[in-house]
Amino acid sequence: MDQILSLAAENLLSPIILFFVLGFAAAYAKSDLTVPEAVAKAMSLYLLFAIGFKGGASVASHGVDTALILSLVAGVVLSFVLPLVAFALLRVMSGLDVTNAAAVAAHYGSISIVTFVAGTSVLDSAGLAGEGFMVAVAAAMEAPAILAALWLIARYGDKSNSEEMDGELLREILLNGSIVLLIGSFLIGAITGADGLARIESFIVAPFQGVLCLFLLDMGLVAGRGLRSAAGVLRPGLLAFGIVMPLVGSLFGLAAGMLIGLSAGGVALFMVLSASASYIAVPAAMRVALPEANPSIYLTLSLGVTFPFNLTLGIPIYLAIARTVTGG
Amino acid sequence: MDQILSLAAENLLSPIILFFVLGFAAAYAKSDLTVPEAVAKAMSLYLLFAIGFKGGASVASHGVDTALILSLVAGVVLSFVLPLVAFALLRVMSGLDVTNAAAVAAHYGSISIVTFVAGTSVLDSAGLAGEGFMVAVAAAMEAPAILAALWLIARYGDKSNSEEMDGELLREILLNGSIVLLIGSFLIGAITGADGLARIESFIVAPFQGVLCLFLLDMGLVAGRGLRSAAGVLRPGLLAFGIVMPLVGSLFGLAAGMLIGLSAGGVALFMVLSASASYIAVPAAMRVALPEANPSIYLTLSLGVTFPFNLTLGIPIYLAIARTVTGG
Amino acid sequence: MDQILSLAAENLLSPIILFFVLGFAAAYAKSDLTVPEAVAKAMSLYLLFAIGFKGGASVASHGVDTALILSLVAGVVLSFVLPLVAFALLRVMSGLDVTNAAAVAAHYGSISIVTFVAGTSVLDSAGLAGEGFMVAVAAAMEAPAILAALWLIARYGDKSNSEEMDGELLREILLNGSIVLLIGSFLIGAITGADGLARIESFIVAPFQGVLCLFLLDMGLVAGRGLRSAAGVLRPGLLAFGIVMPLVGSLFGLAAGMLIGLSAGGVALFMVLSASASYIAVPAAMRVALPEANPSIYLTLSLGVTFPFNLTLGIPIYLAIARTVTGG
Amino acid sequence: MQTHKAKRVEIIIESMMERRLTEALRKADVTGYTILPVKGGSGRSGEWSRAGQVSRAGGMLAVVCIIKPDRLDALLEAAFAVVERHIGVVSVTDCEVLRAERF
Amino acid sequence: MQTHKAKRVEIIIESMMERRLTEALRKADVTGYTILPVKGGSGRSGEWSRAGQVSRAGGMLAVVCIIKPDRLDALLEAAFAVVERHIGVVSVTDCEVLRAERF
Amino acid sequence: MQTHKAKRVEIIIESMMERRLTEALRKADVTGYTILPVKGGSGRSGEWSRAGQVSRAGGMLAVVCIIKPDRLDALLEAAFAVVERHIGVVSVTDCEVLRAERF
Ligand SMILES: Nc1ncnc2c1ncn2[C@@H]1O[C@H](COP(=O)(O)O)[C@@H](O)[C@H]1O
Ligand SMILES: Nc1ncnc2c1ncn2[C@@H]1O[C@H](COP(=O)(O)O)[C@@H](O)[C@H]1O
Ligand SMILES: Nc1ncnc2c1ncn2[C@@H]1O[C@H](COP(=O)(O)O)[C@@H](O)[C@H]1O
Ligand code: NA
Ligand code: NA
Ligand code: NA
Repeated sequence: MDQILSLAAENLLSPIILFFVLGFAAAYAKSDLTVPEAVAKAMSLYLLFAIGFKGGASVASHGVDTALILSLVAGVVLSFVLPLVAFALLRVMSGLDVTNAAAVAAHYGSISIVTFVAGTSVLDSAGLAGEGFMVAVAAAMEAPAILAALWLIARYGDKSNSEEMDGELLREILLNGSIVLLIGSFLIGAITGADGLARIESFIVAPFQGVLCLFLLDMGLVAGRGLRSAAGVLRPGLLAFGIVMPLVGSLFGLAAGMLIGLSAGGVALFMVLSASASYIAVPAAMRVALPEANPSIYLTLSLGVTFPFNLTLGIPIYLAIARTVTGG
Repeated sequence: MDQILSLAAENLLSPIILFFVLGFAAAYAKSDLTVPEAVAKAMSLYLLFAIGFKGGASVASHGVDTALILSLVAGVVLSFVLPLVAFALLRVMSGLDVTNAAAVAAHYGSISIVTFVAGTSVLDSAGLAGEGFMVAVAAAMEAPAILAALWLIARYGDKSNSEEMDGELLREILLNGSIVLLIGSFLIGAITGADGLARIESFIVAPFQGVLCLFLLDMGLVAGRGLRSAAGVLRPGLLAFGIVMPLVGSLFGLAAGMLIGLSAGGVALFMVLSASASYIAVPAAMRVALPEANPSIYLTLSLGVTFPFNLTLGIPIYLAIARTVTGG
Repeated sequence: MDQILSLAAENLLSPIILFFVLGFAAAYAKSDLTVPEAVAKAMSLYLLFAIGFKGGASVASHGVDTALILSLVAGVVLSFVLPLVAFALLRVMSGLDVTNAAAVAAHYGSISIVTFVAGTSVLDSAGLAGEGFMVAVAAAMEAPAILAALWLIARYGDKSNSEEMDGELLREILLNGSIVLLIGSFLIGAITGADGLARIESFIVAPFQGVLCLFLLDMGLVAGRGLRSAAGVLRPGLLAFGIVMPLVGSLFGLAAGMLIGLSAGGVALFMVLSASASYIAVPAAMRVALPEANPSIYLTLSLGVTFPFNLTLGIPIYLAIARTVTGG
Repeated sequence: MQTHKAKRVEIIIESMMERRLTEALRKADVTGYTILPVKGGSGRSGEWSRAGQVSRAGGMLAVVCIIKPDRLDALLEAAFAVVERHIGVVSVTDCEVLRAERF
Repeated sequence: MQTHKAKRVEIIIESMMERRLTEALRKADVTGYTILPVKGGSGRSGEWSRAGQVSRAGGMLAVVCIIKPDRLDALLEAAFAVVERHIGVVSVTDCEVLRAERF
Repeated sequence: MQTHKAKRVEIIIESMMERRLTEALRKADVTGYTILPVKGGSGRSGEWSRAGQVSRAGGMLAVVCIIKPDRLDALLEAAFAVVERHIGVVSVTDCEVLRAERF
């Protein structure tokens, strides 16, 4: 407990969290501070590129083993299973209708890459590191949750409420830009290895934390503006879900990581991935596949509640648990 | 005098000045070289972020003292007083009507953060450094000048010509994006101190000069295009004002810095701030508060005349005076 | 031959090539991965700024000599002559009409700065370096080819099919943004020399390879999308031209470099410049000067065929030849 | 297809006035509007372009608003109160819309 | 100058639906369209802005399509099939064009 | 509110022709225009998008110009001279404006 508190306290005073808070506060105070859309996208491209490449380069130096394969499989399974858990929880806790519950569930089965990045950053500070291939697991967990949500609708919902899953939609989901860039950079990192890393290290390592600060400033602005205009949709049950679900999800990640036998860092990252909720790829897919679901609900929950929770308290909690359990 | 000349010569041949000149020349020659709006904003966010954070981190390591408080108070007072001085000078030198004179005056009471950054850069080359908190003084000087201009209108002008100062407008002025980012980064730098700085140093320190070069290239382009299309508004009296006013302003800054007992670098920066004229926050506020004032006049003066003057000759002059007077 | 193969193999597995391939594949697979226009422009500004400055700084430390002057003259001459060669080849190989053949020819007389940058990057890996002034030669070769194309139209074509060459058009061609930024940065690098370089080195040297990777990712995306939608225009004769012409061009560059007596690196770069085809400045000029020419033809050839060829096979070939011939 | 008469109002206004305009529209019970970016332009106060600009001053936006004809006057009055002392252009075109229940 | 009657159709639609819409237009033999970016807006589903956004969800586009009057119905049907279940606005205005052979 | 008849001319034109068009408009005594960015489109010369592009070739702009009806012909002639040999679309719509003295 002490450990959690001191980790959390240290975490709360790190620049990245404080910049998120700054953005959030600025949005709440109606400051006109904004980051242009193109710049936000550039930072997100940079983060995907850097984290993918570093993960691949680390795999290149550690070699491929069964843990990698098992983790990928576990990730895909979790991404299918977590939406079912989330859906059940939502139906109990919030009384959302099937369509909206399925849409929200998809977000929690998928992952948030920035939460993952923030997690690796906290691991770094704690002198730990996860397995390099966890980046690939993150990519593998992006899409299956969307299919799970569509299955939920087909099973429990009004069929007319969802686009039939055509090839076009499936391609869009599996080949969305962030998956392609993350996996592509991972593979290139794995192929070019230490040599490749040496060539671009001063681009992807040194400035990383700084870019992350600015990106979190932007996320704070967007989350703050979203919450301000959509706070109304967050009835208490939903709000509670936004905090309970990541904790529940993290336990699934814990189980997966322990079963596979990952390091303390790897287990913690699996928990972070399972606990995090998508706010880029899944919302976009939902607009096509479930247009009747209300975006204010899923975006506000994911970006306005769960993301800040994970960033501030969740990550230190997951890390402390992972350390205790693995003894690492 | 010799010292001024050699400093000025060295300054004139620094990359940042030369890139400003390149932009200016390209605009004059009607080259289609442009920096996209989003990229210009990104660089401006970066500069505010970096300079704010570094200032805060420096305060964290030097501690807060009365000089900081006094400087903030002096900055606010100067930002109120300088517009009155500018207004009087303008009425004498240029024959501008009350509305336009008040609008121009607001710009000269406020500050230009790039001029400030260029100033710190010249100090660096000269082996000097100002007090870290001067960044906070810069932020404090942004807004009061706008209120001073509105008071001038209320006192001397046609009342119907200014929006009544409603809460909305006041909030917009005090919470404009650049103030929020500058102060926010300053506070985060002050909170996270040397640790925080270590984490993002390679983002905000190493590439700083290079970004500044590209940003000044863009400012040269914008200033050059502005001057080319609005050169007509610059009657001789106005032009003279654009060079006399920064010199006058710098003396006020000199007095403030000396009274507070700042270092040579701090005094020089106070002079630079007082001498500089806003070209981001104040023009935006003027469009809302004094729509009848002609933007070509205040933008051309501030960006096309005073900014280049300060950049090339002003800063070396202020630095030389500050050194002589403080014996630093 | 062995040397070529091993160089080519090593080159093919470098991060920059692999990111180009990633972009190309993503576009072909219809992924929605995109780089915002403003970000692509920002990277292109960065590359021009960095390469221009480094070239200038290198000239500052090596001094100006007759080789520089001769190379500039040779560059201008080649840029006039290569379009005539390309035009003749096109008329023989492809049966394009005069207007389209002239438009394509202009692209091959001019140069592609990214191909040049990729070339310097391969030289670096091989422990070689070209003369710093080759950047200025690149700039000098951008525009003359456009004039050559207009002359071809006037001589062989339907005069009504080309805008008369008015002053406006000439100014646009000579002062287009990339020429101005490249030459401007070169001159500033030359003026500020080692001192200037020291100030911005960590901005233009360390992150360079990383930015280049992202830029080539974007070029892969653009080239892939272009090829997919315009593959139809590439009849076999045209396709063959897109590979034969760079080889032919490179021989002209070889001759020029040998006659002037450049180093192995310099000769290789001259070959790369002569072999490369413009895809930024010339297409833009063609839209004004030869609106009847079909942009799909020249853009697809230049960006979709010749650029990838040079990037993957061309550069290693030119380098191997240059080394063999100069004995360097 | 079945279409319904409506009005398309296009307001070209300074960026700085965006919030004031949208709030006025909301108060006039306008149910929807769309904001388009503007790159540059020219008018009595000269020529301008957004290229390379950082300040929000000197930028404009186009606000497009499709409404039922009987709401036009309320909208114009609300818009006019905001643009009155500012530079900007308001134009109204007749149009037809699908899904009239939305307006 | 000689002008010809035509229709200007403006479809404001979610970014995510762009490809589906343009493919529907192509199938309806629409010969051309132009896509304009949109910065923000407001409607029954609330207010939104692109500032700082990374996700394509929550963005819209304006597709402008000028066609011969006799092609209007085919176009509207194609467009409607795409926007039907989605948020978005379709409006049609009478216009005149130069160079009628282009449409 | 009191409105006045006017014409709204929309010219979709290649970016490279921007300066030539605006200069022609100025020469035809057009008092104002607004330039909107364009993201992509499709026409007889195929489909295009600005995403990831660096070259100004292959980009378009929309120039909107509101004028008094009696000035229409001069404007169209000026615009046509510029777009004639280039790709692009010119359309004219009837509209009503506030503040007629501005046009
Ligand atoms: N007749 C017009 N048609 C279209 N846009 C206009 C017109 N007049 C003015 N504008 C726009 O409104 C801005 C300010 O106009 P002005 O107040 O006349 O300087 C211009 O820069 C244009 O963007
Ligand atoms: N009446 C309208 N006029 C113009 N744009 C509208 C209108 N109604 C809706 N929109 C646009 O369509 C989006 C979605 O509308 P809605 O489905 O009503 O939430 C809004 O955010 C606006 O961008
Ligand atoms: N009918 C149309 N409606 C709207 N925009 C069009 C139309 N036709 C062409 N355009 C625009 O003009 C560009 C060039 O058209 P084109 O010359 O037909 O290739 C297209 O890419 C579109 O952006
Ligand atoms: Na998850
Ligand atoms: Na000042
Ligand atoms: Na060439």
